[in-house]
Amino acid sequence: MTGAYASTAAQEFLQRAILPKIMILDKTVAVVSNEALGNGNFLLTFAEPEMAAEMVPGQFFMIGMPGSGILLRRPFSVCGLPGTFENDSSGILQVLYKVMGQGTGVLAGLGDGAPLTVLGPLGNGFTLPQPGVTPVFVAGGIGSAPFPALTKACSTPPVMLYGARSAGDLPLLDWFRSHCGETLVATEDGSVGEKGLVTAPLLRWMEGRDPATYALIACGPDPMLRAIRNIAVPAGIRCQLSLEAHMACGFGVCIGCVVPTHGEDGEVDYTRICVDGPVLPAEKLAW
Amino acid sequence: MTGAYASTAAQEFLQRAILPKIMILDKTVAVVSNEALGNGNFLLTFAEPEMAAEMVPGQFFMIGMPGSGILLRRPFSVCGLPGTFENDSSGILQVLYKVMGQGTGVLAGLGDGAPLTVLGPLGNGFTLPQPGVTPVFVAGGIGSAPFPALTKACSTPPVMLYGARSAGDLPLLDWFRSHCGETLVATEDGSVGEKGLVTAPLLRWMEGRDPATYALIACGPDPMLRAIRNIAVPAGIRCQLSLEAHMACGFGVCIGCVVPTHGEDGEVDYTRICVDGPVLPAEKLAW
Amino acid sequence: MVTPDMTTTVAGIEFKNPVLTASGTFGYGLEFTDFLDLDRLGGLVTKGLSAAPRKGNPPARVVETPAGMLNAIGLQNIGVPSFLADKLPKLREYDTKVIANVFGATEAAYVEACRMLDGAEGLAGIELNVSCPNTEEGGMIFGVDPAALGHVTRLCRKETKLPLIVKLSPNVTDIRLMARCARDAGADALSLVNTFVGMAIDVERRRPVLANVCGGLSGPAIRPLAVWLTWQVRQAVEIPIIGIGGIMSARDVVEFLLAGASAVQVGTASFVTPSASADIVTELSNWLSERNIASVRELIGGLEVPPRG
Amino acid sequence: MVTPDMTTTVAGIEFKNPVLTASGTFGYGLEFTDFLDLDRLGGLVTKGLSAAPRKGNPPARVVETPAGMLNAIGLQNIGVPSFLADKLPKLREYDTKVIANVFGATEAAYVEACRMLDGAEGLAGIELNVSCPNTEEGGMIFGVDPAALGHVTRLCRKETKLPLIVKLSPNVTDIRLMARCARDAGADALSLVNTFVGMAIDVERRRPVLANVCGGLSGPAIRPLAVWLTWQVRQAVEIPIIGIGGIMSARDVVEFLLAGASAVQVGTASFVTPSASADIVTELSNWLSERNIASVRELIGGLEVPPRG
Ligand SMILES: Cc1cc2nc3c(=O)[nH]c(=O)nc-3n(C[C@H](O)[C@H](O)[C@H](O)COP(=O)(O)OP(=O)(O)OC[C@H]3O[C@@H](n4cnc5c(N)ncnc54)[C@H](O)[C@@H]3O)c2cc1C
Ligand SMILES: Cc1cc2nc3c(=O)[nH]c(=O)nc-3n(C[C@H](O)[C@H](O)[C@H](O)COP(=O)(O)OP(=O)(O)OC[C@H]3O[C@@H](n4cnc5c(N)ncnc54)[C@H](O)[C@@H]3O)c2cc1C
Ligand SMILES: Cc1cc2nc3c(=O)[nH]c(=O)nc-3n(C[C@H](O)[C@H](O)[C@H](O)COP(=O)(O)O)c2cc1C
Ligand SMILES: Cc1cc2nc3c(=O)[nH]c(=O)nc-3n(C[C@H](O)[C@H](O)[C@H](O)COP(=O)(O)O)c2cc1C
Ligand code: FES
Ligand code: FES
Repeated sequence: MTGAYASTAAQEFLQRAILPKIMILDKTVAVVSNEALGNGNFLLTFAEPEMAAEMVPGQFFMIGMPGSGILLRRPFSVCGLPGTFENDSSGILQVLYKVMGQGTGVLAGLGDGAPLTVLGPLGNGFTLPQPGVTPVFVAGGIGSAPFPALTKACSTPPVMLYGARSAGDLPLLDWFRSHCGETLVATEDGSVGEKGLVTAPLLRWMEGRDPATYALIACGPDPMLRAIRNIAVPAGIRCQLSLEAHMACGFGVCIGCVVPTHGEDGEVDYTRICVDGPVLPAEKLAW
Repeated sequence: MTGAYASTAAQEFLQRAILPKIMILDKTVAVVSNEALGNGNFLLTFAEPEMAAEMVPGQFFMIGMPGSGILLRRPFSVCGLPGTFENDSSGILQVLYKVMGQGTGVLAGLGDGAPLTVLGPLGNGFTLPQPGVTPVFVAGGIGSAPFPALTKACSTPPVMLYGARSAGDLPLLDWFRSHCGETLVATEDGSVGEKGLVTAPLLRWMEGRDPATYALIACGPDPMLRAIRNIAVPAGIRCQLSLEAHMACGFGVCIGCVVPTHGEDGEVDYTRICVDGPVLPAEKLAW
Repeated sequence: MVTPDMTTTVAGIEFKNPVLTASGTFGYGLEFTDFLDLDRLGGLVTKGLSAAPRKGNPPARVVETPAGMLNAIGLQNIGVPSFLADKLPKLREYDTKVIANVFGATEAAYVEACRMLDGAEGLAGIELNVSCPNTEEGGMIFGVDPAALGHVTRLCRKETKLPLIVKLSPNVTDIRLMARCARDAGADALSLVNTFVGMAIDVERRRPVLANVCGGLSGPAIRPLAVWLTWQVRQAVEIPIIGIGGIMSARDVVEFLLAGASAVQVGTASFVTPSASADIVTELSNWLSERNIASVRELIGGLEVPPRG
Repeated sequence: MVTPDMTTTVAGIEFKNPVLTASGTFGYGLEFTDFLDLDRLGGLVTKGLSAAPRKGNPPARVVETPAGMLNAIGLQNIGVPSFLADKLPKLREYDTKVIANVFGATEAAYVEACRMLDGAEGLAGIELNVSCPNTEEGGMIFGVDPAALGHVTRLCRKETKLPLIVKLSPNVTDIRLMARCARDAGADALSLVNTFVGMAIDVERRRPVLANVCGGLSGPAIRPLAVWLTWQVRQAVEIPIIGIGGIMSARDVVEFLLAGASAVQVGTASFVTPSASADIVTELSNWLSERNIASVRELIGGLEVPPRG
């Protein structure tokens, strides 16, 4: 059984991977808005119709801040595609980000009209669960970024399991509550939802359910992803993980952004998550 | 005769140098306005009452652009003191600058409200000619920057000799025409005023005049300053030059901003123009 | 406005312009076809190739530092046979010079890689990477020990009729000595510099950011150091130099040319802006026209050093 | 929130905190009284002093580069006698450790400067600058030749009872070798690094920007290189290290401490923000309190290197 589901996930994954390759665009855009959501979380909006037309949930951009003295661009998932937050036809795209260091610090200071260099679409994106299969999202803090666009793309209303350190780290909670089938919250300090890690409500939700009826899709800090992998893989549950790694290029040439995966020769391979990810089937990870 | 005037200038210079030392302030200010004057020339305005109260014409600031990735601050003369361009009591200060490279390029892109770090007052400033002595200004292009504040401080209306490559490089021409006793213009391409270098109208103006009745004050590119030094010093004309040099600190500690001067031992000395200048008597220079 | 002559010759290879891409920053070239026309480049240098494929270092492998980045990729590559079978045939369709960057853990491994590449159709030359700081076996010893450098160069020289470029490490007391050793051992040209060894620490976790502990520093931060080393090597040997280090614009290219380089390689800039190398070709051509400089070769070694005083 | 113990000891000198200012970037200290209270600093290191005053290099002497600057001041200084007569008496009024940075064109000149300084009231120690790249006679040979370094250190050691700190050059193939030579010759501590040799070219005038042709690179650009060298030297010798290179903030200080430095020097940052050194003291104290770290000494050499894989 384990094997069966695992290979289904891998198959779905491969199907996605052989889609015709879409051209990567490098554009200079202007900030349309850069809204502070509290606790260092921001929602950045810009317009790029050509990119918006090609992009799928789970893909990402490399965003540069010209004139800031920051050398490399920074990777950010697409959070909002046209229609995710508002219906418009001008190719509006959104990024949800949290201030972590120098690059995101500069980003947070940008006003409307400020120039950004944006490279995208990058990466593979999520494999949409088959109709009738319930998507179960597990998001840790800013790991919720790719889920709004994905929510809109799913044919079955998803279940959202949203965990974070504290209430302020759940910037999209209201949005998920009104757009998901069910939204379960856990915070480490108990300031909203149940107290503890998001894996607790996940395990309760899974209890007694047939793994064939749902699929896990998780994004968040590595320890959370590891915990979910350790739940999903032994139980044979389909599970996609959206990973992070330090990136220099974002389009496959620096070989900087690797994660260890199970190689065909049985040894560890290093897989570039900017082209073969950021979404990988949980069973591929050799952490 | 040469010796007599030269030593007068040196004496005046020394008097200035023993004024009580004023505290150097390091402040963060916001851009009040950053007006494009054409051809890469800009007039930058900010307010810093404490600095404005202490500053004298010919002194300068070191201006930093936080978050730009530019490491060192850049030196700029004070162009406008309170009352130079407008009468106000809020400690308004102006800098006239030209885009030359990376730092001034970033500066030109700053909008109202952008933060600047400003160190000042720095340097010695001009020695005001005695009442009755006509100040004769010689400015080359952006070298006109310190003269508006100085014009206002002079008791006798100055003569302005304003030279540049072309009409667009005379950003303050109208201002000088309405505030100086006389304004003579030379451009290399003849697009305004006479065609050629500013030294030509200067020599004509000097012809037959008693050197005791006027004093030269010049600011501009090094070749222009050299030419003026070569006119003034042999003729025993009082002459102050405002110099430029690459600076790291602006307050005397890096010893980076030196110019060669005649040392007491008869050999060449290296004098820091950020503390002992930027204004030096022409006869001190050992170029 | 003249249309400047952009051609330059290095190690007997005629390049249509002096802008090449640096090893490890341009993949195998084909990854860039979304961003630029490879025909616009003077040449491209492949990711470092070893006789057999390599998996490289564990992550994290890259981190940004002020005006630079550290990398410790660990020379992950597909190996010479895959390069010859899968990449080179496709690269032959482009009108640009392809140079294979080669390394080995031992002298024998260098020799083997060179032998496998010798005579490959569409390959313009070999660049020996004797200077990668990121693996215990990555050739660093060859890069800092003059005798070892001379010896491995001599052995590779025997294995191939292709033009041989030796890429020097900057992590030495006297790069002129290394340059002379490489020349005496038969190098047709030198490229410099590879990355400088550096380290970044995650102060919260009290650990090196890179799993490899140290990495190689590249990017604009190192440009003044690389320009100086280019000028130093120019004084020491007469064979052509390819200048590398922090080139982001045509102005930076000119700096290296004036210091004595006959061509340059663009590295980290291609990560920041994928089309950087081709953009720089255009910018350089314009820079020359605006100044009425008829040939880019006029700039090579054109630095004037005024007498002191 | 604890009030952290900021004291640290290097070469037997007890510093109230690990933040010193670097030679050549803090004048003789007194120039900074407009900007900060010297009593706040762990210590200050003077501009490089020679037995006799020196006039230095012609201009231009400084230029900015990406995240750094090049300088070729040429060791202009007032000479030891003027320092002792005019500066040290005023510095004695402050409660901070004053270290004299010393250089000479010859061994005899080093020895003479050390002898003149020995026993000076209010002087906490001597830092030997064996590594200035900017003058032909500025000691660079002592910085890159292990035997010369050992010899000049030994001679100076004999001339003074003051704690002796040897400041190493980064422009070497193996800094560990230099560290061992200095230690064996009697150095009580090492400071590192001095500037890296670099060059900038004015592409329009086709001339070096600096009259001296080359200069020393300092600032954030070199920090990853300096942190790595600190860690390398930490593995090689047991005597204390003072870390230097591109420190702009408390975070940067912690990087050097974790890599093995017992104290640090702030250099170029003082040009950018005159109060930088004192600001960093405050910031470091807060950084420690926020993390409940009782003593800054807990950080020294605290880097954990996880096993590979
Ligand atoms: C595919 C992908 C998608 C991402 N999507 C989002 C998103 O939608 N919203 C969001 O807030 N963040 C996202 N991140 C993480 C985001 O890229 C980092 O938080 C950001 O790069 C930090 O940059 P900084 O300069 O502020 O931090 P610093 O710590 O100053 O950065 C220093 C260096 O480390 C790298 N780095 C630091 N943290 C990370 C990290 N977690 N992942 C990768 N590199 C890192 C930076 O890119 C930079 O090179 C994503 C990362 C990846 C790989
Ligand atoms: C005392 C003083 C007063 C000045 N006043 C003015 C003024 O009022 N208006 C104005 O437009 N300019 C003035 N300048 C010149 C101005 O400082 C330079 O144009 C500016 O630093 C150029 O910086 P950048 O980054 O745009 O140029 P870049 O060429 O990119 O600068 C590179 C480096 O060279 C230095 N540099 C380049 N040109 C000069 C120069 N001419 N003088 C000194 N350093 C230079 C820069 O400071 C920087 O460190 C003054 C200079 C001095 C010394
Ligand atoms: C991610 C990365 C990988 C590299 N891999 C190689 C390599 O395989 N072989 C090699 O000779 N140089 C390699 N280099 C060095 C570059 O070719 C170049 O010498 C260096 O980056 C300096 O140039 P830059 O500052 O323009 O990047 C690599 C550099 C980077 C940043
Ligand atoms: C302008 C300038 C002058 C310097 N003069 C000296 C000196 O006289 N003696 C010395 O040992 N180091 C000198 N240094 C080197 C600094 O002390 C320090 O080692 C170097 O700048 C690296 O630190 P930083 O990156 O924090 O500036 C000088 C550095 C600069 C920038
Ligand atoms: S980020 Fe460069 S290969 Fe993935
Ligand atoms: S600019 Fe530093 S001493 Fe003048």
